[in-house]
Amino acid sequence: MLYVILEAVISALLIAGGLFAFIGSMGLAHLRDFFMRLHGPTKATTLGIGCMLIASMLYFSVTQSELHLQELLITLFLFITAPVSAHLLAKVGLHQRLKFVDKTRGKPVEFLDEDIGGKPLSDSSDSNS
Amino acid sequence: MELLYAITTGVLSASGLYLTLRGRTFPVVVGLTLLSYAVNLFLFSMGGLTSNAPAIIGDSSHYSDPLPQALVLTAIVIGFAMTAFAIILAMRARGDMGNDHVDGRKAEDRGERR
Amino acid sequence: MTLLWIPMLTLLGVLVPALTAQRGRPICTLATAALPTLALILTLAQFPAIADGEYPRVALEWMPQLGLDLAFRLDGLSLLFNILILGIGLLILLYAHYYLDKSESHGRFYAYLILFMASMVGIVMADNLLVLWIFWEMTSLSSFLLIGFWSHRSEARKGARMAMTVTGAGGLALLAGFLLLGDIVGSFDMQTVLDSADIILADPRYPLVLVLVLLGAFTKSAQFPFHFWLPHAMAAPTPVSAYLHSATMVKAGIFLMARLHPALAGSELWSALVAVIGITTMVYAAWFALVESDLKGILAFSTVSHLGLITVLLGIGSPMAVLAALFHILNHATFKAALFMCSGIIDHEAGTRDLSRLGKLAKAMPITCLVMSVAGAAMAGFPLFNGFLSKEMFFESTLHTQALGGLSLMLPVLATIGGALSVGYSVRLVHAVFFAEPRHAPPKHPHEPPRLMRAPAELLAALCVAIGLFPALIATWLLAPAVEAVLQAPLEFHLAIWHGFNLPLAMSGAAAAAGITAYVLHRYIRRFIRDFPSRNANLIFEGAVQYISDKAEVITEFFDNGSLQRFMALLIGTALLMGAIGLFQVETLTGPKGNQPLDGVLILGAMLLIFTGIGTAVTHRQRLLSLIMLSVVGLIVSLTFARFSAPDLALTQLSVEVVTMILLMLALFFLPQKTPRESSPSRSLRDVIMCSGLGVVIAALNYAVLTRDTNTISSFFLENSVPGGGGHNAVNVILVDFRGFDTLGEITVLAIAGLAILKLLNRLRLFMPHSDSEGRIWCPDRYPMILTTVSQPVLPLALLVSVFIFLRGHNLPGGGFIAGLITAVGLILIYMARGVDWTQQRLAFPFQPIAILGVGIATLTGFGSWLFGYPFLTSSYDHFHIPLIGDLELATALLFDLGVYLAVVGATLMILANLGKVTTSHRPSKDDSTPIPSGLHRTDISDTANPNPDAKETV
Amino acid sequence: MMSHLIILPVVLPLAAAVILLLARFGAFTRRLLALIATGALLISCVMLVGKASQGEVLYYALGNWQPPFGIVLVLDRLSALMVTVTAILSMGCVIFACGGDDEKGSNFHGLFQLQLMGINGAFLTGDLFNLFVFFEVLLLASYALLVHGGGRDRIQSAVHYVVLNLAGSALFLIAVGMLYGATGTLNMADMARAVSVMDPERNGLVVAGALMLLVVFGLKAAILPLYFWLPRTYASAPAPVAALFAVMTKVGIYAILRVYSLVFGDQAGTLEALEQPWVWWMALATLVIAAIGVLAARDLRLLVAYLVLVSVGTLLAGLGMHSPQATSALLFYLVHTTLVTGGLFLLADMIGLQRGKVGTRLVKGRTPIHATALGLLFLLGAIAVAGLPPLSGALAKALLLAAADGIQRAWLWPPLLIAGLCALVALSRAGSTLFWRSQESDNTDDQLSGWHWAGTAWLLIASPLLVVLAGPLATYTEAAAAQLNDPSAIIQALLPTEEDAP
Amino acid sequence: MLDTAVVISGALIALSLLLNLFRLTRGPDMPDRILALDTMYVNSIALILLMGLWMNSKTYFEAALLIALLGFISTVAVCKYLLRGDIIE
Amino acid sequence: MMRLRSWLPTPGLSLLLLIVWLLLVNQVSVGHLLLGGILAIAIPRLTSRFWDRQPTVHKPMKLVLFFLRVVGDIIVANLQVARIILSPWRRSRPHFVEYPLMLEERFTITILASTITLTPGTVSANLRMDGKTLLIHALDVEDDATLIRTIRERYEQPLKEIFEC
Ligand code: NA
Ligand code: NA
Repeated sequence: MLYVILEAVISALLIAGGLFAFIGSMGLAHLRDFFMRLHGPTKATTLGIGCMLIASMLYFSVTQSELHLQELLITLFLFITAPVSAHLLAKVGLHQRLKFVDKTRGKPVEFLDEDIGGKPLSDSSDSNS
Repeated sequence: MELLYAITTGVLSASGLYLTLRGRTFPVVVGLTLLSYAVNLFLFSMGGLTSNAPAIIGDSSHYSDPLPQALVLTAIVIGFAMTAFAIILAMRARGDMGNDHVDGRKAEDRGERR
Repeated sequence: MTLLWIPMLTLLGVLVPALTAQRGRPICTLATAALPTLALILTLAQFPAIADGEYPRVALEWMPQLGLDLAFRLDGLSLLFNILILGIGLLILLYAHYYLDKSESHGRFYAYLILFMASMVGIVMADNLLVLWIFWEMTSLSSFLLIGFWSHRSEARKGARMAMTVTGAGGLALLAGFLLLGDIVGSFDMQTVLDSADIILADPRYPLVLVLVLLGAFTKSAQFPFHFWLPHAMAAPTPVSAYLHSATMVKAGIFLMARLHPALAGSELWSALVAVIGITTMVYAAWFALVESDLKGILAFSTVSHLGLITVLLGIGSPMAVLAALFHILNHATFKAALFMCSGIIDHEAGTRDLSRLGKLAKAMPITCLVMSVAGAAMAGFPLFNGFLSKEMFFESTLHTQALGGLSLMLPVLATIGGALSVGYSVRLVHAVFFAEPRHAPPKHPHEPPRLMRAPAELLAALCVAIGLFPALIATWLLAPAVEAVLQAPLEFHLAIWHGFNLPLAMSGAAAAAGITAYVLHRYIRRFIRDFPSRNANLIFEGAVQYISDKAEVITEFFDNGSLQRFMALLIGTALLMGAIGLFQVETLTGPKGNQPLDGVLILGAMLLIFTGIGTAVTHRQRLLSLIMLSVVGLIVSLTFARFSAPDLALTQLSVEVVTMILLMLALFFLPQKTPRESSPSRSLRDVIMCSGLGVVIAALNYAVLTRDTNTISSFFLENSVPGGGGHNAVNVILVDFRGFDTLGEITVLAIAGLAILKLLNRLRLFMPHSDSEGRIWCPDRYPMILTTVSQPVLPLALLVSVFIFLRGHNLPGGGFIAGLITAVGLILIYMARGVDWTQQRLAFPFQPIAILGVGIATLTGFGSWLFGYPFLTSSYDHFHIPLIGDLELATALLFDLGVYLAVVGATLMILANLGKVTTSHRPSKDDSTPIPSGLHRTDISDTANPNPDAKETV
Repeated sequence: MMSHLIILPVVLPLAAAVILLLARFGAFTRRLLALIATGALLISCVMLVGKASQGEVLYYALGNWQPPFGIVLVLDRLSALMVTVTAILSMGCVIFACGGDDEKGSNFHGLFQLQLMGINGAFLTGDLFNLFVFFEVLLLASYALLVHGGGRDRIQSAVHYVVLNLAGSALFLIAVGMLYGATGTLNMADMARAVSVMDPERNGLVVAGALMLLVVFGLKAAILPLYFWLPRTYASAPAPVAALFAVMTKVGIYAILRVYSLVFGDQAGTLEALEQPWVWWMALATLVIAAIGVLAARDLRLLVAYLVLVSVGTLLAGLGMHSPQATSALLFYLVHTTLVTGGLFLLADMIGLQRGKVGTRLVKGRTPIHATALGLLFLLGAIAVAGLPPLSGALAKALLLAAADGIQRAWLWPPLLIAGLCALVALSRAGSTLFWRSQESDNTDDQLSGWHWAGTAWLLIASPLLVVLAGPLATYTEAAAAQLNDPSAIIQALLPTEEDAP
Repeated sequence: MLDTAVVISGALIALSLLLNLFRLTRGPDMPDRILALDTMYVNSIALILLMGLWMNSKTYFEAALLIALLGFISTVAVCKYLLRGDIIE
Repeated sequence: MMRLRSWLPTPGLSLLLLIVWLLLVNQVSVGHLLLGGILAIAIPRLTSRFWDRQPTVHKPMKLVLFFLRVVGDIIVANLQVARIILSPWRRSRPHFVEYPLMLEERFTITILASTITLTPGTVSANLRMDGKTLLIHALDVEDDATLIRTIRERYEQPLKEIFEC
């Protein structure tokens, strides 16, 4: 019985994961400008992967009857790295002044003048002292 | 499955080879890299296509052929070294010749020579 | 054994002038003469034996596989020639002592001369066809050096090359002929060949052999139509001409015909070929001698003509003809050498050899005049001189031969014409120089040369008279063994000064009359021939050589047009052809194993690969896009590896993929961002067809193998992985143990790549665009802060994962290579996030030693097994039980894998970090990067002063 | 140590390279180490020849894994001869490089030793994939050495050389894959055994693999139509490297000889000598084109490069004749041509150094300072390479010509003899231009050191020495050819079967 | 039930990859393509996990781990290239 | 204590590495604790020179809470975004928002930026070079003030307390 419930949970998680991944990719495919498309994969996909990781963790913990938490690592790594990709991509989008939909509000200086922001933030070497 | 696999190696090889026939160094290097992917797939498959039987000795009864895998590993590493050298040679050639044509000459020069 | 000393002493003589040249010319000349004199004495010492019909031989085994023995003989023929070669050679040496200018390098000249002498001695004494050929070609070489001795003169250089080319070509034909001959006879031994006439004449290859051998002989002896080089060889110093073109080199061809006479001459083909060529040469050259105006030119053509005469005699081939030929060889050598020496004296004293500027020299040079008149009379064949005797025998022979069948009657007629011309030019030679009025004044006021310079010519002239008067006494002893050697049987003969009034004498008379008439009329003749365009053989030859080499250049450029695209197309085309040939022999493509079922993910993967693979090619002109396509291919390939049970491969491919991408991105910055359209549509179509062809072949072969089961050696690895290699991951055990030697080579390749790239980066001049392909100025944010910060925890995590992957590799997917790449990528991320300078300050180690250390550790692991008496790279492992911790397995393979790890880290960083470094310090900073119109910023980095650029890497 | 003798030609250079590259020595120490290492290599190679000439096929099982499972190095007369020739050649190159070429860029000696390791490994290995690995080692080392010192020409020719060889490497992998897929093994002797008992249904697969492999080897050997990388590459390489490259084409030729004589020897049934027609006809065509190239060359180095190509055509023609006599002859010729063309590359560089701006171009230039000595060496080299007596080329060529049989003569003799004539014409023209047609000058800038002279002389002296030793060498090559002609001996030695056991 | 779920999930991931490929090909701008590539990497992790579940094997886990740890570095490199040209400066 | 500091200059990182190691090997044994411990000490020492300054966690409990909140937000955010993606007829209101940063340290700013990216319909698009303004692209917001306030309260304040006090 427990196994049936667990199997149902794992199955549900898997399908949910697949769905989230799919939705993310759909966003990437059909949202209307680059900055909007950026949202899809960075979030939906992370959750999709998360669901699958949990499913995998459960599955192996059950079938091999010992706790499998390795999948947490993947989540950890993704949490660390995914925002960096997104951030840099957005920076590139701004740098290339990609078109965005007209209804977007806010007029960031990035689109007006290349040279922005003044002095770079000081390095550790002097902020440490 | 085998047919599809073979077609894929064929297509990748053909694409890579096509690129190696271009006149500029960068596509040529990309082509060589693509070709090496194809060749690795080819070499890998010489031990047959086996699902879910990695050559990790355990309690399983059948394993994939580990030898082609080891060969491909070696081939990947060597391919990487070669790609690295080739691409930097391409940079160097551009630095020395002033253009990135594989024959080290500009388009107008070649027009004259023909 | 004494026999061996004759050629060897002469050959050793080459060193004497080289060693004594510094001690002044007299000493050098004397010293140089010593060894040839000794050789001559040794030769003469053999005479009694030869006279008894014996001939001494010596043979040392040299190269039995080729049938080549160092074999010499001294029979009558060799004896005759040896005396000529060494005797006249010594006279020439004496003559040259005076002839050469003080400033000229006599040592070099003598060395060449002796080398030539030795080669000639070798030819005439060779008792093995191949030995003969070896010395034969050596005469071509040494004559090249001698003719070109006055190398500052264009004529000399050209003449030397021409002689070399013609005689060299003949020598190659001769080699072919000899090899065939040896094949027919089964040996290169001279006597065996001479005794095998029956076999040779019966062999279907005989005509070919004959033609090839005669080609050799005719080119050397300047027979028509190969005569043209000889006059141009006159650019040599006169001693050379006197030696090479009277007594020796040109006689080598004659010698060859005489030597092989027993083996080859017994056919109509021989007579026809040899006699016709000989008579043609004789008349043709005599005509040119008559109209030539250069003193040495006349002598050169006359030489050709007389050689033709001898050739005719050998062609006729009757015993008397052979005797006549040998006699004329002797006579021609004496009078022609004398004539050359005299002409040299005249040239030396009067400063010119042009007949129109010479004349009336009899008063100034009475003795020379006398000598030259005697020798000239001998050449003309006037009675009482030696030339007369052999000429009479020649006429006699032409009268009695049937060598040319129905056309044999032509021979005496042509012989008489030749004789007449000979008289004509001889008379002209003497008369024009010493008695006629010169048309222009000579450049110098002539007088007699030094006494000893004249002496050789005087001696030879005296011989001409002596032989002419007492032939039986002086020549018979020499000729008898020679004739016996040629005919391979003794011949009874009597040389006499007078044979009574007979037809030959009448022919001589007619020739003399006609000859003198011809000389009288020769001005008109000359005027007549001036109307014909002159054909300078030198110009024609040089022109031909030039034409051929120009054509060669055109052909070479046609094939090798310097286009890599063509070379690649040829390579691919060849591979396609070869693969297809194999494919056509595969009867059924689908093997017995057949296909496994497909699933959706497989189809998807294949679709992705095919799409992005083709996409990489199609988008190649937008380079970044092409690169992104490529990296999808890489990703799917690694998924494919995972799908088909190769986790190690998947991991490796993934990590290599990242590094490759970084590398290509780095490079792309310095290369143009886009490829211009270059290939014509037809070229692209050709490429597509060819590449698809090879793609189809590869796919078909792949499919054919995949659908067949093969019994492989793999089961051994699977069975022995744990018991033999101590690891559960068979792939890793293969890599570090079963085939560790491959891996050692592979990390060596990586290390070399690093070193090679260092070389390429040295003094690299870079093109750095100040804006991207769309013209946007680069973003000022060099090190985006978020990237910088995130890179900090990623590095320790990457290192931890490296250790994990490294340690588990032996039993589970992983290993040193992947671990090394992960470490390297972690560090590269720091480089990207923080820049070279910042990172370099904190990386306290240079990369080259790390890479090399890796290779070193792997090698040392290999050596380690020697200590235990096992072959290189023999692994060993053991289990240790440690309290609390449990079982621990230690394998030497792990040490080897550590080497792999270090090599990978070192090499990868060496490549990427150095590449990154090269660019950075020279990048125009934002402040000074005012847009440059060309759109490129070119920086010249020079650090040649430091031969080891990696040294700067250490901080 | 004696039991490990077979692997010394591989690990000695490797160890030397590691030491050279690891520590920061001064130029003197580096040279000393390089000379010692090369000397030790030479000694061990000579010992190997001694061992091999006893006639037994020996092998060294790496990691103590017996064939066909592990990688083996195989010592027979042929491999011993090849490594020895390489060692002799490399000695000359190293000596010459000490004259200053080694300091024109980084890590010369280390890379040079690695190059030697690659070449020797390729000569010794008995495993097809290991051959690939050593090919890559020697290729990458050759790339590095080729660009040593830099310069436009070098870089340009390197691009062609590298790209073609990378494509060749890919093809190599496909071919090895095919052969593994069809026969299930990588050890060449085992492959030979497998081919002999194989289901004929698989012949096509083996043929495809073997012929593609032939393309790869043909590319390395520089056979028509794959030779185009060679002239410019060799002409532009630094002299000691170009000289060492003289043995690189021979690696390709060796590989053809080794693989096809063993795997497709008489036990291979219908597949026997499947490479023969291709090699034979293409070799003759190579010979012709190369001879034309010799005539066309307007630069001494290019001329020598085309002469290398002539030697390739000659050697491969010997291979294509497919008889023990021809094989023996080609091995004799190989020894001669490798050393002499190597020496000529060195000599060309010396001449170029002395002629100022015109370098090795065949135009009027200033007289070299040491015209006599250089001229003498040139004469020596030219006579040898053109195949004129009394030097080794003549004997080698005569041996090859004599080995031709029947109709082969009609095809081989004319091109081979005419190629010799072309060489003669071109070399006499080159020599007369370089040494005779020059203007006097007060050139006192002597850039030649004793190292240069010693290195060049070391190689060129080989030619007269080979004449003296022609008998013993020919005996050796004859025995080597006989050994090659009997692949079952190698198969027996590596894979003894039960019934052979006493 | 689990098998069905794996198949459905796999199909969804496959569709996702196709959508990613569409964006990668279509662009229109380079950042879009890179974003698509990055997403493909993440979706590959899902695919690998599914494969592990399907085959009941943890052998492939490290591949997923490696993509999570290193996959973004390619993206970083390309972005850095588009921003600055020189990715290591 | 001093000795512990010198042995373990960055206990947080070391702990993280130890946990990661145990997760990697997927077993808790004495051997692996020992090996993991060694690595957890050695690796930070090796890589310390590549750190600007390692953050000190002042309030560990708050960090855990913060973490849980973020995870929760991620789930919510995903649902929101999914809704937007799946309902193209619903008009989204994209907005570029300039967020004035209160935080000062690079590390905390990075955490904030990452959190913003991972959570409700926002992506941190550009951290300006002066480090004082973060440009955020929001997929669907009413007005920027609300967004700024939400971020400030939910994330920036807690972060400030955890790391920068
Ligand atoms: Na490997
Ligand atoms: Na491994």
